[in-house]
Amino acid sequence: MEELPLDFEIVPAAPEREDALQLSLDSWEGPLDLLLALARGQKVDLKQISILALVEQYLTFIAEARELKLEVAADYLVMAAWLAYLKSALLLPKDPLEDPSPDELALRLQLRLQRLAAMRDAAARLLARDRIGRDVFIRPRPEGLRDVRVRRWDASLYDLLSAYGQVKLRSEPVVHMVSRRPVITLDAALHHLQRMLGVKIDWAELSDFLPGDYDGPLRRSAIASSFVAALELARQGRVDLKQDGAFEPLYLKAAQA
Amino acid sequence: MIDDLERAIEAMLFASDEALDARQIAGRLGDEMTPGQVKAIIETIAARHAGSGIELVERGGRWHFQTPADLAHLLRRERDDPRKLSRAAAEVLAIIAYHEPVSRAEIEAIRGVQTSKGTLDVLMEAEWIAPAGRREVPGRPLIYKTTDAFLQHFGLTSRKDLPGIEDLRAAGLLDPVDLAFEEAMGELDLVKDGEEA
Amino acid sequence: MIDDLERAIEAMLFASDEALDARQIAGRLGDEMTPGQVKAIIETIAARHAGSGIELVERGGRWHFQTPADLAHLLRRERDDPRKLSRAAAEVLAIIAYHEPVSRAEIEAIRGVQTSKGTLDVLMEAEWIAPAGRREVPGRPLIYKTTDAFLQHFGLTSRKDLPGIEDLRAAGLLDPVDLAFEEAMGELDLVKDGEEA
Repeated sequence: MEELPLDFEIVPAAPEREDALQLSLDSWEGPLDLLLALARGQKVDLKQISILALVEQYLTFIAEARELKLEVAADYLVMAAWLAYLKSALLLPKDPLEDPSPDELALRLQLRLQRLAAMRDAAARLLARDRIGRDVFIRPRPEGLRDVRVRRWDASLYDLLSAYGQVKLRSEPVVHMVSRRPVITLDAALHHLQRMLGVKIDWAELSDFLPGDYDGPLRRSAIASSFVAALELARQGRVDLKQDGAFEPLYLKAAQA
Repeated sequence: MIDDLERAIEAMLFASDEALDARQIAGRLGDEMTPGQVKAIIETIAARHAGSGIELVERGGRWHFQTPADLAHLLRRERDDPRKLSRAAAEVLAIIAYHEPVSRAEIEAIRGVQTSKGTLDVLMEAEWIAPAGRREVPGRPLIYKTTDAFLQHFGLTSRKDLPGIEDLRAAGLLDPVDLAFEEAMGELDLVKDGEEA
Repeated sequence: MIDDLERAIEAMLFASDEALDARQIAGRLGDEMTPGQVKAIIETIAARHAGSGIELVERGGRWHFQTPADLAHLLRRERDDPRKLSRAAAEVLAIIAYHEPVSRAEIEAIRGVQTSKGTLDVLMEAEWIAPAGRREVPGRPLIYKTTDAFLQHFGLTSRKDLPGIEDLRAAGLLDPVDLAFEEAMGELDLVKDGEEA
């Protein structure tokens, strides 16, 4: 493939001479990368590459690196072991029962190298494109398109008035008002009792003099008012009262003139 | 066909993060150009863009590209963001409306709770209240009143349209039924006020 | 005389701090414009600027103004230092762009080496790649794709513009090794069958 400018570190060429070994293994992105660099050194299309020659190169390279006491990472050694196996398998008479066959393993390795090479070239061509900030330029400080959010407060008259109502309610002193309950007043009882005394001659129970025919609380109010009225009339000397004992019925009749 | 020098100057003006004068441009071109020659080219560029959506304008001898002022509305779009007025703000607004002009201390005395500055700010932002001078008492506190915008928003002709206390009572707005609930809400508002402040 | 709509669209594209697509522009104009109509006008604007010092370019369906590449030498300055990519990052980016969407394991299968977390981070930080969901295989690995910002930065109209992508696809070099292997073996088998017959 066509050589393209790279803006990253150039891939080291295959080590054809001793001094190439000065390179540290850090220059490669793993064993596959090193294999690709060596393969490119064969200067033929990856499709025509001799896998056997490539294996030889790799094994030699690793061996020399170790002689020079370079750190050789484990994955490079694993690859070396696998390639050593592949080499012997390729060199031995073919065993038709062996699966996968060494030829198939070699083909897979070749396919992998082709794919890595394709992506390596693609990366170089990508980085060589007209890039923003290097080859083409955009406006450094555009005004920008802005969406300005304008807050709009919302409240109804009801919200306002009910809020005020609650403020008033909170701030006014709390007044307890007892609602007006229906009662029989003392005046009414007095009036009624005087009228009844003119009719009844003999002793009669207080309950016979109650105004109206009430039940419940109103009857109790009538009893209380009539009792107080009876006491008042007795004080004026207009009625006689008698009771046989505590909590016994109260009797009354008009006083004898 | 636009000539190379014109293209180059146009691109420089476009890509520069500050306005450029003719001397700076001549310097960058590195040719034997006088600022006068550069200026002539700049004017050609400006004329080419005249009436388009991009303008080349001069400010104090420096040139830069910008968008025409009459298109500003397209570049800065305003959007409504409706917000419901908080309970606390509604109370403060009502107090100002019923008692105006009124100071913050007076509002607090009526509400019986502290009022954050943020609440008054919200009402001013809504343009429903405005400062109405200062109370001539020690400390000369600011006093507030409602605005015409307030009357408009709430559909009132004047402040006299606001119902009296008896009307509120008749309408059930002074009903204590919700008191406990409202008090609970009032506390929530207080918490919010605190957060706003 | 440039018409108002054309001016408006030109100003928007010029003022925007990101590339705009036809839909965004139609939305902002608020008129009854279809993206198709907007596109036609954008193309008129692009044609008007062609050959000048400012070009309107399409990247992934979005448009922005930029300077022509041939003027880079005049505009490039010391401070302009585009993100320097490590070789690993450049390779990972290319693999994602040409194979997307692709998982980390698939990237590693091609490179034959583990990808450090930092490499993907650098590309994500540049906003050139983004997660694109998960592959529905055991382990549900995250998969990655390139972004519009990637197309913009590298001056690609669309992914079809990736250099050599059609040739790579035709050569089967974007297929996984397993698939390519099956095909290669299939061809060998065919040849063998032919020999046997």
